[in-house]
Amino acid sequence: MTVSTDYTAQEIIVVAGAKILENNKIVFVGTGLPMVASLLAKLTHAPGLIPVFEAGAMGPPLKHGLPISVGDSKTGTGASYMKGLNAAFELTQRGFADFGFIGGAEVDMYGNLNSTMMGDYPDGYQKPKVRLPGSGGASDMAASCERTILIVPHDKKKFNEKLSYITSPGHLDGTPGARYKAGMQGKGPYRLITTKGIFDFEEKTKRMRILHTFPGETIESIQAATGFELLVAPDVTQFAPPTVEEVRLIREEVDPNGVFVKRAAK
Amino acid sequence: MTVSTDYTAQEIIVVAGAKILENNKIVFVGTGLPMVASLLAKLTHAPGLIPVFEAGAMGPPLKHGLPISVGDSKTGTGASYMKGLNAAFELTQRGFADFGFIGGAEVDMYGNLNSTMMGDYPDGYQKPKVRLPGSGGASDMAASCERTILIVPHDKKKFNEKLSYITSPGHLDGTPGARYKAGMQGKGPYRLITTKGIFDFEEKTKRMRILHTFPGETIESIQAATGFELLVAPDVTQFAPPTVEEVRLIREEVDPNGVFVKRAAK
Amino acid sequence: MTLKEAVSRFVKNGDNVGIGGFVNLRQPVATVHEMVRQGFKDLTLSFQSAAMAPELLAGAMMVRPDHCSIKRIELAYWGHEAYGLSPAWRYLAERGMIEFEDWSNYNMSARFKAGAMGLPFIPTRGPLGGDIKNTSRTKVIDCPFTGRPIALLPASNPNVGLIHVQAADMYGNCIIRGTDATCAEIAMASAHTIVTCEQLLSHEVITSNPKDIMIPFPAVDAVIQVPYGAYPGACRRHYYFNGEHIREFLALIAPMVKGGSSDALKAWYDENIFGVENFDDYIEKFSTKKLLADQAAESYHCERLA
Amino acid sequence: MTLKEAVSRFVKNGDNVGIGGFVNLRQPVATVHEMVRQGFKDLTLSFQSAAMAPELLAGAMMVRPDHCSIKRIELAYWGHEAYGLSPAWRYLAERGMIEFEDWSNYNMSARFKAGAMGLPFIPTRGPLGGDIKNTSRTKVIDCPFTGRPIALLPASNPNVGLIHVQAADMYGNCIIRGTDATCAEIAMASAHTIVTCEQLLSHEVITSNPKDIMIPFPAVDAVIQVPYGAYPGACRRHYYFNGEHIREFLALIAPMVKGGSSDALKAWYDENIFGVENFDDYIEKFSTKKLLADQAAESYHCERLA
Repeated sequence: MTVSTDYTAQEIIVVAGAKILENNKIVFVGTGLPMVASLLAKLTHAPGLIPVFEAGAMGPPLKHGLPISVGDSKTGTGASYMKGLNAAFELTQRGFADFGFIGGAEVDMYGNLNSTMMGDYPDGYQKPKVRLPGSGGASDMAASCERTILIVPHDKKKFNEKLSYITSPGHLDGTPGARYKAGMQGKGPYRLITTKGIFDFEEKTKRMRILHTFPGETIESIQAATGFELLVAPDVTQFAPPTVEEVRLIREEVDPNGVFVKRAAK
Repeated sequence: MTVSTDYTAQEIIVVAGAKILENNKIVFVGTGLPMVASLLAKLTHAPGLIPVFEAGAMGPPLKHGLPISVGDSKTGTGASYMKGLNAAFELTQRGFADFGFIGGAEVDMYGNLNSTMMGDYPDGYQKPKVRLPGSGGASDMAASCERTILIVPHDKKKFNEKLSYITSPGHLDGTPGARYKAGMQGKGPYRLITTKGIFDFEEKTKRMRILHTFPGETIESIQAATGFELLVAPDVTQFAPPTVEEVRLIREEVDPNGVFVKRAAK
Repeated sequence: MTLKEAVSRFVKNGDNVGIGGFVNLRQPVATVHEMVRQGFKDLTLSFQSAAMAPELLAGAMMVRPDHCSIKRIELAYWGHEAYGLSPAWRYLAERGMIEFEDWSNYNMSARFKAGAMGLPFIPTRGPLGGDIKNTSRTKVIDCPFTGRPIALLPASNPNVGLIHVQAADMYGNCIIRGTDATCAEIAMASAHTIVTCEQLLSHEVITSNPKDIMIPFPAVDAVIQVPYGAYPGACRRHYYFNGEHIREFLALIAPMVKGGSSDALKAWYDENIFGVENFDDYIEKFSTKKLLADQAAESYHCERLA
Repeated sequence: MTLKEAVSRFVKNGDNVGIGGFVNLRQPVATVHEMVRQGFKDLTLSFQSAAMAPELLAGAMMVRPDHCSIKRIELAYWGHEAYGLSPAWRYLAERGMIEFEDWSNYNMSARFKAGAMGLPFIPTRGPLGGDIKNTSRTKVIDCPFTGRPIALLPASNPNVGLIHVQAADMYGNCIIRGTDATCAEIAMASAHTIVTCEQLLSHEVITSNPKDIMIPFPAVDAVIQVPYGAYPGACRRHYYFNGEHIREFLALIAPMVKGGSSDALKAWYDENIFGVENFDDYIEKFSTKKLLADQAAESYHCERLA
């Protein structure tokens, strides 16, 4: 398969996200790039992937294309279930979601995410430096899905030792059983996809670990763009660049209007 | 209106029950005679009565006649809401039911009802002398409806100082605010209809009080059939016997098959 | 998968069995017949209001205790409304042959709902005031927000849920007509769920109006088409109660409450359950006239073209 | 009752207002326009994820603080998904102009559900682990059944709920197509509920399939037919998002986050809300071609004959 030479940072994230998803699994899909990645997965190796959208729909075939919103009418047509938010989250809290696919504006080494505020916490909570949209359903997915897949654009200012606010808990402080002790369910962050590579969380310490570098990046370049010390997997490999066909699918079939994947060339 | 001369004990209960119901109110209807009384009310003075059946239906026109069960398909046709048991009881717990209409096998002077067991409680709970069907939804109606209407056939063995088991709480021990203190909602038992008369619960003491005697009964005859001391309202009147038309409605339109109202003449 | 295989695979001795439907509406009668045929030991039954399903299981225990036994019941109501009390309930309870835990309809429905929601408990007001809170595992706490008493009920998560619905696809997406009763909650709460349905249809038809789907496929382990699967109980859009048959069955058990013989009841089980291969053979014993009359009654008051 | 009368009667200064829909789906846009026209003081807004409804209310506060003011927001998410962040949210929050309490989508939905159920609180797992439990009124307790931590969230019972639905009858029985979002819960939880609907139909039609009714009449105080009442948001079976218009409106607010002028935004309110009599006049400003295109887009992916 021919390798693409003009894929964008968002496009490689989407391809990586799609590849991590497994066929016939239930994935609770957050808005934005997770929706794009899930649709790409359905069109490629995982036609039986079962997306859940927090507004209520489970398992739509998505044959009318990419939803603009997780409450989009496109998520409803042909769905196997469609009640409302409570039903979607109850199903997740019950343990039916294999994956949760979420983003955040800031991440720490244990995969905790912030999508609430930047600034001085707790004193400045009511007058943040930058007010972000808020949790949406991300913190619920974080607390109840079996495994979560995180997407955060790689940027030293966003990869911090200490978050301004923990919106969506990951491995908390990394101590053994921390999630269980806090009352949560599921194994927590499974993979993190950034603009520079793919990461997992090392079994014992639950610390972020480089697994694959994206083309053009090295362990060193990634560490240099990260505000804490990264672990390095014993067998770090380069993630294959998207193929021409994958990029075509994204641009022509998955997100032809550039709703979430911007059109600017890399 | 001509007075009936051959009405039965069940028929006067049904007429009394119907008359207590008010037009355009929401009544949570237990199985059996409450269903018959509610349908009679709808066919006479309360066409806008809104029955709720615990299996899920609210506000059906009941134009196909008397349901055999509160889960009967007849309750569903034309209903304004029909989810399931949780939805019906949540609506009640939220405070939407003006009346709850329930029966029991045993009652005390505070309108507490037993429909669980006869025998030695608590020691004999797991091996009762007579095992009754159980609460069904009665205890939920008792805890959450604004006012409850009780039906208990009058019998000295069923009107006791102390119940074998309190299934559906009424005014508890009659102390001021007892229901509120226990965490319940609503004003509790409003009327009791028996085979001998109609009773309310005196404002201060919450004790059962004779309000109307049925034809052929006196305050004395009723007291004699009751296992505790009854209060007597200052203006006890005789309840008018059912009219020929009311009895005809019951026998020909409301319960033509004698599902709940037995056909034996008085 | 056949119903025989589903019961053999998913119902184990000692299981807590959640029973769907409400009184004699959409009770999982066919599945219960199959359980009796295969035998069961030490079951716990969990339901809000049930009728023929526990009656058939308990009746089997009364005639063949070596083959069928119930250990415990968590319930709100066991009876048949217009068709009378449950004689099997009286028989077993008054002889101290089973443990039981009384709840209300809302209590049991809310307990299944807590289980369906993945929660360990749910608050309700229902059991406050009376004795249910004293004879059950209810915990009454002072609400941390209002200071007033509120009851916490433990979730019910049966090992297996038994549900009968109008229509489903092969994946287990279920459409329920008329009241849902507490079927979706039981299916979601249970570790396994066996669904019988009147109609098994294509995924495309079942999902043509997604909001009609009351139980989604991840909650279901086996789907078997069994027409009349809730009979002699009722099933909206399909058939109304066969009250005569229910009364006749109860009349076989009733004498045993007062010490009468089990012969007639035993003969019923031998003829209708042990003596047949499957539920279709049992339905075959009814006259077509009667089956059509019960369909006609339902279609009359359901007011819907087939 | 007109929408003008309903807003005047049921929305009071200082009220906690529950907002239905989800992000830009079925937001009560027409009702919000009317609220802005009439003015409001010291509102608390409660919602899970909302977009145009709070944006229009907040924008009004930014241009006419004397006429419109929000005091507090209880929310999970305020933004427009594909159409971008909410500039009004940033403007008000970063300047410390309003109080707020962060929750998650499930937290807020569950809080409305508790309110709808008549309960003072509901347990959930959602806020455990992170900071939401620290900045909200969440109480974490040890579950009395399992011993593990569980969060209790206080019920939300707004003074008035604002809901837009596809169809209703004059009594307030509402049919919702596509996701219910959390609309039924908000309607049931609120002391009063104002419903706007695309279609106002006879009671007989609305109740022809009772299971389609998602909000029953006792939960509703006013029903007003307002076609396009959620526009430029989407409404299943009726119209898809008008993203262009949403983006244009956000672009008028965005410069103010960085201290820019309010003139353009003020002009928008003067033209589209203060300068018109009612929502129909606002919809009249859109070209028929665009309205029909948004209908066509919805009917294409909704796959249903009108």
